[in-house]
Amino acid sequence: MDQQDTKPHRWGMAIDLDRCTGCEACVAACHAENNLPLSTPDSAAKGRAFHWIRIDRYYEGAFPDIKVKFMPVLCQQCDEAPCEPVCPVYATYHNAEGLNVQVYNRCVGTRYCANNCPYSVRFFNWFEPVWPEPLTLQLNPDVFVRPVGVMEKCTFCSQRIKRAELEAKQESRSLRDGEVQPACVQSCPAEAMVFGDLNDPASRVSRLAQSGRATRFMEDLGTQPKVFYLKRGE
Amino acid sequence: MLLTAEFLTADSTVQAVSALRAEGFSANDIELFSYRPLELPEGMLERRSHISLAAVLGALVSGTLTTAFIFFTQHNYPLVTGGMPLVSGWATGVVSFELIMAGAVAGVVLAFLREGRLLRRDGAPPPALKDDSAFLRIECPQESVPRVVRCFEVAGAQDIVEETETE
Amino acid sequence: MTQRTDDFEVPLWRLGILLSALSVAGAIAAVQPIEFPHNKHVAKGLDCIDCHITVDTEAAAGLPSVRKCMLCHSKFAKTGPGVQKLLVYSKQRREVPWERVYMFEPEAQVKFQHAAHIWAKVECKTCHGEVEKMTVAQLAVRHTMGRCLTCHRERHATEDCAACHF
Amino acid sequence: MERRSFFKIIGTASGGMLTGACGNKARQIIPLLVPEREIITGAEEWHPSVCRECGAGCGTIVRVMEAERKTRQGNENVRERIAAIKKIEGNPLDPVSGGRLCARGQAAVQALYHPDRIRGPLKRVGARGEGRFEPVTWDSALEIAASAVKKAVDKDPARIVFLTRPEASNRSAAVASFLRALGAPPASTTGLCDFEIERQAAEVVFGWRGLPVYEIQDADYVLSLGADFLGGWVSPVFYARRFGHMRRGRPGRRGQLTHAESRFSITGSSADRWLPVRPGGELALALAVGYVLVTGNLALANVAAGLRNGFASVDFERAVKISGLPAEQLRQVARDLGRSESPVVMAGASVVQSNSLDAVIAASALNLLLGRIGSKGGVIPPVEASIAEFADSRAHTVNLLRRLESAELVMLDSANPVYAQPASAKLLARAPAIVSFSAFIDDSSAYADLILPDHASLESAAVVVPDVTPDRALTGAQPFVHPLYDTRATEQVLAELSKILGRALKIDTPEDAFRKLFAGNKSDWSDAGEFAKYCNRQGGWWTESSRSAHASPRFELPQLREAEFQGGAAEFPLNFVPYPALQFGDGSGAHLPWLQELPDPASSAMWGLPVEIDPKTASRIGLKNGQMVRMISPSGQIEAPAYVHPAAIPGVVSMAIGQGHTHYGRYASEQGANPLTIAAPLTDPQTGAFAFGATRVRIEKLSQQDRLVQFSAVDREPELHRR
Amino acid sequence: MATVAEIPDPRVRTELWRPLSRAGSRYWIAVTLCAVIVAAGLAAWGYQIAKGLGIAGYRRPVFWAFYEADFVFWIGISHAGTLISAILRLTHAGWRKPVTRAAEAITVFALMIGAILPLIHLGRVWLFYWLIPYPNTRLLWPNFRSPLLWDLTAIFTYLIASSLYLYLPLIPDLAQLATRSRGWQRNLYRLLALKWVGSDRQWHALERAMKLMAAIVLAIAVSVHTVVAWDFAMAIVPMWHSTIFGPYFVVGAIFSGIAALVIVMASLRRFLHLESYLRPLHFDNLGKLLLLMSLLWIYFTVAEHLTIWYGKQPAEYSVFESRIYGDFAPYFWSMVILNFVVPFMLLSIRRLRSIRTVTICAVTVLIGMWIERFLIVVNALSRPRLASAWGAYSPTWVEITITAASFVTMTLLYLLFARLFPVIAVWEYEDVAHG
Repeated sequence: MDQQDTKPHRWGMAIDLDRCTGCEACVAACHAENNLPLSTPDSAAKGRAFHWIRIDRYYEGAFPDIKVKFMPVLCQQCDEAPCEPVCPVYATYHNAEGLNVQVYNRCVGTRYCANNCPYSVRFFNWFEPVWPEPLTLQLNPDVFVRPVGVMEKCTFCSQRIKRAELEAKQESRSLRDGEVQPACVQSCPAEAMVFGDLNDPASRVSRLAQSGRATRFMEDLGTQPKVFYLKRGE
Repeated sequence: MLLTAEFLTADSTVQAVSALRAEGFSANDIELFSYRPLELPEGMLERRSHISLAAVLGALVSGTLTTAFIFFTQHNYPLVTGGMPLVSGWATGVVSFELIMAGAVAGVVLAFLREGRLLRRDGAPPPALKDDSAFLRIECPQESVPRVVRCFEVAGAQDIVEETETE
Repeated sequence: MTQRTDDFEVPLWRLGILLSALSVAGAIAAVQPIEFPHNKHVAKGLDCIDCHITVDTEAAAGLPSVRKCMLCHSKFAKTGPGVQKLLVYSKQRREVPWERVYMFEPEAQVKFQHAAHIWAKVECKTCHGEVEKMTVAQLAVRHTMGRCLTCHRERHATEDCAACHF
Repeated sequence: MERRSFFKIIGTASGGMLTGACGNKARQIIPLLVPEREIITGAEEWHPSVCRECGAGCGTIVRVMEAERKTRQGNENVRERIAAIKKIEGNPLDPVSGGRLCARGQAAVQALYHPDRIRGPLKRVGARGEGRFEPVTWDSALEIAASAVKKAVDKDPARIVFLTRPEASNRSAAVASFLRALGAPPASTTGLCDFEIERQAAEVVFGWRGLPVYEIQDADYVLSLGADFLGGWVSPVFYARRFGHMRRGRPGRRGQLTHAESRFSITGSSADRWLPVRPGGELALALAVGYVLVTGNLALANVAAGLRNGFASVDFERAVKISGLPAEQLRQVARDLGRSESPVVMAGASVVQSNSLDAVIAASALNLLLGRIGSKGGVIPPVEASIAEFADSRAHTVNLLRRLESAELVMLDSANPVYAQPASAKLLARAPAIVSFSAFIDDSSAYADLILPDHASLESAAVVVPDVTPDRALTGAQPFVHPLYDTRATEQVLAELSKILGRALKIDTPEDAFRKLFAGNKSDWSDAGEFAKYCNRQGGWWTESSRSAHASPRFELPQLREAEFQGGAAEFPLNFVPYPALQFGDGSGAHLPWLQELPDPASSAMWGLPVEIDPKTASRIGLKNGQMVRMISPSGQIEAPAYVHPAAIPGVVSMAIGQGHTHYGRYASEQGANPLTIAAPLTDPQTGAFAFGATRVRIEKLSQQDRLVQFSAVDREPELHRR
Repeated sequence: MATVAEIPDPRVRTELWRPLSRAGSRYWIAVTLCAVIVAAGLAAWGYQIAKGLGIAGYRRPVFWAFYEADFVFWIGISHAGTLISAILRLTHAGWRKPVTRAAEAITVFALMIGAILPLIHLGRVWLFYWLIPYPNTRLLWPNFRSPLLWDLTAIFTYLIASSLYLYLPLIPDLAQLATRSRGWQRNLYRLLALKWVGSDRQWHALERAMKLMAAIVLAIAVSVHTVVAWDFAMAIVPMWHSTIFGPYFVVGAIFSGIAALVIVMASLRRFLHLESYLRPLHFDNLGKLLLLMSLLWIYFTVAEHLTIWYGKQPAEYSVFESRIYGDFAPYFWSMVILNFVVPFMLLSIRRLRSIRTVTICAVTVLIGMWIERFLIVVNALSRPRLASAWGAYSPTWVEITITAASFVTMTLLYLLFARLFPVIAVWEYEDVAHG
């Protein structure tokens, strides 16, 4: 049993746009894992649907040789996150493991962080979420149901990271690469998404991050996102 | 001995004051009561005022307090901010500026209240003000009373009242 | 039978506890349906983990089901007022409605990991007081964030908000 | 401090008296039952299961944790700690899902805890199609059902119609034996999304029984002709995984994908080159490519002469005109096919046209030309079923409307004919007796006289032979969650019915199915019982299996012909292409809220599907994105919001199938429009499959305001930069 | 040099103090009406707390809308009071005398309303005390790097400074009033007048204090509205993150402040019959100031929009385009007309500048400035960088009720103030009776 790893993890993700088919299995998996509130036709029309990860479409060219690029967008857990300095109560901050944590019970709901996020990946609980009985039985006990008036966003499934870390600690070993997988990465049929520790150069995500095809979304804003998109095509 | 005289016009008051000053009475023995601020020629009744000093003092005090407060919270008040810096340069600047200004305002107001003796007023009760007249009061030893009375009459005082200080 | 948070409506008196919790309130004796004597059981050689079985594996410490109590109480120690009540519950196949003594407010959204603390060799009494001397468990130690943090600081444990609120 | 306490503070503060911990209001303590089996709070268990949402039969693992449920026992509110399913994920050991799952698989958990699930047997009170029922007990329900079946058997067993899903499982075996016991014809499907055309074509071209397996992960050039394999054709997760591997799985090699479909589908958007073929032009395209292969001697030398002459005699010019693609593009595709090392042609009909069978046959034949049968990266035969009995009992498509006309008794098991072929609604209304085993009151079971509700798929035992699997597979699941309501598994109900009718019926549990498998491999297990336990724990049994890759072509190439369309070109100028949406399939997934609010892969629309129109047609009738339009076809008209799809083929209007249910739970009822209502009731002659793509429509603009709810609509960007 | 000899006729004092003694029935009708609307606003807020922010029109990506626009608007209005009275006091402008107290009163009341609005826009307002750095057992602290907390400190300081700036010159008046009123008003005035006896020492101290306070309040006022502007400028939202937001907001603040002042002066003049005290001269000067600020405002607006139009950065340009050509165009162009074209037409020609026209311009400017704040907040948010997250916002009755209630609260506070305290400082006025 190797001794426990000393260097803290720095979680990151690589999404291979050449593999992504835009089938939105990740969107459904995220709903299943993180107790996202159900939207209704009315609340969706008012722009209040919750999708912590969404697939953006960028069309290039015109019919007949038109192409579309699918772009899964989720919280990029930026190292220089614009949403962190503006929160007046430290409800969102950057923890040692490189995650941009949203502390639900600390948030007072000024929503400044959502304005400042260039990726528009933050969602606000305008109402108390409600699930008609017996759908509440499906709620994941590892994840808190956010009350009304609180901001929420993708957490890289911090509950799965926490559970894996506790298991590794119990067996006093370090986390293996690929042992922790957020719900979206786990469910992606085309295996386009890879999650891992960027501090560990041997991990698959680090190798993909250094590959020639890797770029980062709106990197010029200086947010230093931690999701690497691998270019589509040759 | 306290002498109070009532004057109907601003000029007579000014004449009386200049006469008293000519007689060599010091400025802080003389006090003028009126419903409206009377403009006196320069140096006639100069009142040393420390309000601007108080303002600067207030600003300095609140400035040091704020920075001390910030360093105290930064270093030994163990705050849980998830490793985020508690304070950054610019933000401290803005917040300190505001609190310094608050300190200055506090300084000014406190100095005003103290100098105007608006909170605690000892000594003889002020004369009952009338709408359109001013009262001049002077505190002088017994022997110089006649000289003061003469100055008042020359300036045209209406009625002069003598009181003994009731300590 | 541990968490009954979802049906725990916020009545006025609970709010009173909430406020008095902020003040230095003495130990509030929780009124339990059965006067369970911890001291007697410990005296018999039982250890905490024998009834709270999942304390070293899961986040929740777990409370024994009435079935476990009946393992012994159906064979010996069948007398005594408490045991009679226990038999009633067991016959109706109903769990004993234990009153929660230690609880973080639901709004605090704290995920307390018993297991992690047991692995870190934290004694039960640091947080729950001398339960083996008590009959019914009393609120001996007020679980405030300040107390948790100071202890975490002493032992150089994590201060990451996501450690408890995630 | 919580919001309600804030109000209380204001209340009490104004009341002046904040008393703290006194006035111990008697809190009503709800008793808690002792759970049957030990459930540890916070611990998670993973149980293998199988996903029944579509025919693919992906193996899944299900996360079970503790949850608390309030029920009434007698006259008392009682709480019980039950094992509840929290999430479904792919079973890493299963060759079909490989640990992955599509959106429908993930959302299946909502079907288990759906608020509108039927909670006990129901008897119809209102008129047919109204959907008003009253609860009855199981005994009386079974009595009524038995009498209905007896009456139908006495009259004419041949006129009993049993509609079920196209699946080879222990249930299909039970249904088959039940119908055999009654002397009734075998079960059939609704004819929508059951891929009968692909099966028939494989039979004709290769002589294989079942769907061919395309080894695209080893291919370096894939031409998919009409098969939207990434978007809901046959086995989306299986082919998506292989597509991912084809693209970036092999260091240094990147497979090319060319997709030909009459719509910019998901496969079209992931392809390197999309061939916008005219609706019904797939046959022409296949024959044209075959012609170029043969005449440009790119095909294999030892191709059967009949086949070679067949392709050689194709009228290339006319084929090019019918396909609507430039000739040079067809030649280029043929050249790529000929020159690439391991090409493969995936033939399918996601959108069924009247000539789809011929098109699939011609496209499959291209594989013969290129000699790709059984070779690496080519097409391999379907593995012979692990349990023959299951495979034989698979329901086949037969002309639904003709069968229903003379139906004496209609039995519905997870089939929704009224939605799949709306024309069948009239026939159902006339049917003497209808019994439904559906778990929800959907469009068809609203017509049923009696509903004997089935368990939710996650509550019932299931053993499934997946449609498309590389090795011999049998995926199974033990029930590991207590049924929530007073429902019974359909197999068990059929067994009880047959018992009442005096005919014994043997139902296979997963245990028995795995024991049958044991015969095949005695090697490393001592007895069948232990082997079955192992399979149950694993979630199924999968073995490598070699198989004879010979193909005995005994067919002659179909003639080039255009597809017929209902509606004249003058009065109905636009082609109408309804297509099975990835998230709703044939409409059976519409009742799940997660799928309703899932942004549609094509238009990112939520809670309602738009009709996709190309920018030129839209601007011609002055239509802006999101406005309501009415589509009129010879068979009816529907209204839906318009989505100006930048990549739609001019003159071809497409709409996803899934919305427009009259009854299907609170999330799907009266939501959106069902495109199949205006699809012409044409069927494919040989297979009886519903040719829902063979319709022409006319479009009228309705309202001005934007009624389309899109989550992330990007097509506005081009307008932005025009200025 | 005014001499005490020409004791001004008692009419001046009686007229200025007439509203304090009795209040007509029309006054009470107005007060109750305003109170009803304010109650409606509070009820709407209560309903929003109970139900959640969803009942307002907020959505993703427009997370800030009416309440934040109102907040900037009311903090803007508050600047006119102090700025004008402070500047005029520092420059010894004679004509300021009757204007200062009314202006200071506007400041204090507008600030009160402006300070409540951030509470209304909070998602969980019952936890607002977490924004205040109070020592707590949980060792938690507000994040002073957030512009929202700069707002908190700035508005807190500004509220205290401007209330004191209003209160100090009130003391002499209250001392005189104490002798002339009866009952509870007497006790109130005596309490507030502290130990004022009219000694020249006190006059001298008051004079010195007000001079210094004017300078400090001026500095605070400018800093407050810059900080409010930095709420937006610090964010990297396109068309928020621009360097001229600080001065642009300060100019906007003075501009809308003067307009508010003109409206208040006009209404005081009409309802309290202060025609002889608020003479056309005052309105003429205020009109000139309004024109000056209008020009400054259009200068800043053009500066901002021209640079964005010329640069054509895609992110900024999409917001610009929606503002100039797109769905926000009607608001933008009506704003430009209301804020620049109307004042410029009416005020630049001397002959046209009368009390009526200045008031009309003031009303249009106020409306225009509210639209400007609404545009800045909502337009930039509705077009974030990613086109996939664009979204159109539309208010609901809750926001409209609360915005209306904020205007009516201002009138209600002003009605009560005019009833309790003299709107024009008697001692200040007589000091220059013939100036």
